[in-house]
Formats: sequence, structure tokens, C-alpha cells
Amino acid sequence: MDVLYFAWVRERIGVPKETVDTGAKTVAELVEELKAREERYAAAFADLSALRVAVDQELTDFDASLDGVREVAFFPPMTGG
Amino acid sequence: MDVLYFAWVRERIGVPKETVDTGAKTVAELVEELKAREERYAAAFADLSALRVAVDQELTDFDASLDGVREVAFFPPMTGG
Amino acid sequence: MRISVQEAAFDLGAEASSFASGHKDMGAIVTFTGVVRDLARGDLDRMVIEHYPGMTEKALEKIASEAQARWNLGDVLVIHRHGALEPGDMIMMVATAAPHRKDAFEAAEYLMDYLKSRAPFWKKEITRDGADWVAAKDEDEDALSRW
Amino acid sequence: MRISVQEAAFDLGAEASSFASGHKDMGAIVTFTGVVRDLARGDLDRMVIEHYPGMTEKALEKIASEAQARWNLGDVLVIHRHGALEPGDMIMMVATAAPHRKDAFEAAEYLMDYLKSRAPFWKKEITRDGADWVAAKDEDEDALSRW
Repeated sequence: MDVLYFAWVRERIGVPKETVDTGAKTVAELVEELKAREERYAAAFADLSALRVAVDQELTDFDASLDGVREVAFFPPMTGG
Repeated sequence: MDVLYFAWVRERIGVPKETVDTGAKTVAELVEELKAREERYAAAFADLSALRVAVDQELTDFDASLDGVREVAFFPPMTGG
Repeated sequence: MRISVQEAAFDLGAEASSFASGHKDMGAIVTFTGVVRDLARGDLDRMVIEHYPGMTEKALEKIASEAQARWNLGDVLVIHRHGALEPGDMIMMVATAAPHRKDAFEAAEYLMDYLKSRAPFWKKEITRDGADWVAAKDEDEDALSRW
Repeated sequence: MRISVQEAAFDLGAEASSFASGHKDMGAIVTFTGVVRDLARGDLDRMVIEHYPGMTEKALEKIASEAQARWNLGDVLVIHRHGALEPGDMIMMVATAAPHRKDAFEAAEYLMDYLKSRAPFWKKEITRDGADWVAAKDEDEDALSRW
């Protein structure tokens, strides 16, 4: 599964995109797996209320299922316009 | 005093502007004088709720004083924009 | 602030560009353009707009000044045509520049609501079958109560 | 409907003219243009806008389609830039065409409110002293509750 990071999440983790092999069933489980990996993930995901998530390019929440999902993206609240 | 008419008021009275010699103290008194003159004025001023009035180029109401006034205009509700 | 009451057509693109340029501290530019619509029957030949020279400019300036007093605006533009127009012709435009979008939007809506019912313009619609003065709409008068 | 996510500058005048032309039954055209503002300290060197290619277009199309479903609109335009911009540069614009002004205004405000908080763009401000991601504002999130 492709995992993408944007804005300060990308900067904190250090890569814009990576391929992750995971058995996580939900976004929240994936976040726990990543946090356990390395300090930079733990730092980026420390406060989930400051983050948003998209699954296959649709905004969703951390309870979302990863069943059949190809792409997950993490980023701060958007500031368009 | 100059009296101006616009839109269908102008068409009904037949002139865009005329100079009127009047002792009327208010717009309402001026209207009564004009109505008494000729049928075309009586027809134009039959329903005052369908008319608006400006005194010296400021919107006002029919109670407005004519003291020192140089120009009075009668017209239907405006349809700009 | 620029107010123009004119018979000639205006160029929306050129006006919008010129209005928007040179406002470094204005994050938000709103324009509204009014276009002559055909009648439901599709037989509008032309629309003729009458106005009250002298009062029109004063009324528009008053409306624009009131908008500048009520909102945090950097600039206001009002252009309104008179004379004969055809379906598809642009009748008028307003533009507002503000630091924030809420001010720019609200001020533009305010300008339009007041222009509709408080600026001395009268529209007449000419078809093959005759001519009719456009009646003022209750909803346009009611729109003023919002402000 | 036209949605464009682009790095290149756009020409507000040309876009507004082109959008407004050829809509005989649309009496009302509203445009909103967002411009890069300098910081209060006056030291903004540039703003860099990051986005999520693929998702951005989908999100903008969804927002524009929702506006078309909610209001009586003839057409919608959304242009949003990414990359590096300077103070005074235009970031984005939306335009709406509708038979009536209320629809055109409300739809444009709706587009802007959703663009601010639901389209995947992130702004970073670069000054001589460093770089900061622009924080989302509570008021922008709150603005969505209006709709």
C-alpha cells in the first residue's frame, strides 16, 4: 500500500511517499504500526487531532477500513483558497 | 421649482421636466396641486404607494418640506442592477 | 472608489484586471456582473435603461461610501450603463477588494441589493409586441432588510 | 464546469471575460479572486503552495458538482495554483453564472468555504527568517456549518 505525506507531516517523516507492507485493518492500526517503527513517525503522529487522512484520495477518518485500499495519505488541516 | 418625471410617470404626464410655480409647503401639497390641474396628472398620481419621490436628488417621502427646494422628481420604484 | 454611469459598453476583463492589480494587501477580490437576460418567451428585442442624471451618481456614491464604512474594504468599483441594450449585453458591474473574503462578498452583495432598489434606474423591455416597464420585485425590497 | 489546478499564472481579465461570454440566460456572474497578501511585518518573500495531485482535482470537482446541485447555476469555474507565489500574485479564482444574483453569490461563497478547508492544498510562508506552514483557522472550519 502506498502511504503519502504532505506539508509538515512530509517534512517530519522525511519522505513524500513510501510503500508499506501492512496487515493493519484500519487507518488507526496503520498509524500505530508506523509510530512503533521510528521516532520520526511517533513525532509526526503524536497528535491525531492535528492530522487529516485520505483513503484512496477521499477524506475520511481514522476508523476507516483499509480493506482493498491502495493509497493512504496523511496531512495537516487544509489551507486552500 | 423644477419638477422631473421618470419612466412611466414621465410617459403618463407627457414631459420629462417642467418648471412649476407653487406655494405648496410639502411634496404632498404639490401632488394635490398637480392632480387638480389636468387628468394626466391625476392619472399619474392616482396611487402614491406606486410612486417614489426625490427632493433635490435625495430620496424622501411625501411629507417632505419644499422649503428652499429647487428640484422635485417623481418616479416608480427603481429597478437598477 | 470609482463610480461610472455610462452609455458605452465596458470590458469586464479589462475592468476586473485593472481593479485587481496593485492591491498587495487585499487578499480577496469579488466582482458581480449583471447581464441582460432574454424573456421567458425568448422575444426580448432590447432593454432600455433610463436614469436620473445627477442623482444617479450621488446615489451610487452614497451606497459605495456606506459599504466602505460598514466593511473593511480597500477599494470599490461601480459601473452602470443606461440606454439601449440587447440580450447578452452587460448592464453593470461592481467590484470589491478586501483583506478578507467575507468583507469582499458581503460588501458586493450589499452594493447589489442597494443598486437594485435605491439607485434611480428604470428598465423597459421592448419586444415585437410592445414595451413594458419592469416592475420592482418585493424580494428586492425585502433583501434590504438583511443589512 | 471547468476545473484547473495549475502552476502557471492565470489572467483574471481573460478568464472572467471568457466565462461571462455566451451565457444569454445567465443574468448574474460572480467572480472571486484570491491574492497573496504580505505578512503584517511586511517581510513575506514568497508563499509556496503544496497540493495532492490526483486528489486535488477530484476534491474540486466534487465541491463544484455539489454547488451545481444546490443552486440554479449555468456554469462554474475553479482555477487554483500551486508552487511558489509572491505577494500580489493571484492564487486562485472561482466564477459562477446563474439566472439570479442570489444563486451566483451563494454558490461562489460555498465554493470558497469548501476550497479553504476541503481541498488538499497547504500554504507555506517563506521569509528571510524562515518558513512556516499556515495554520488552518477555526473560522474557516466554522464557515462550513452555514451550508
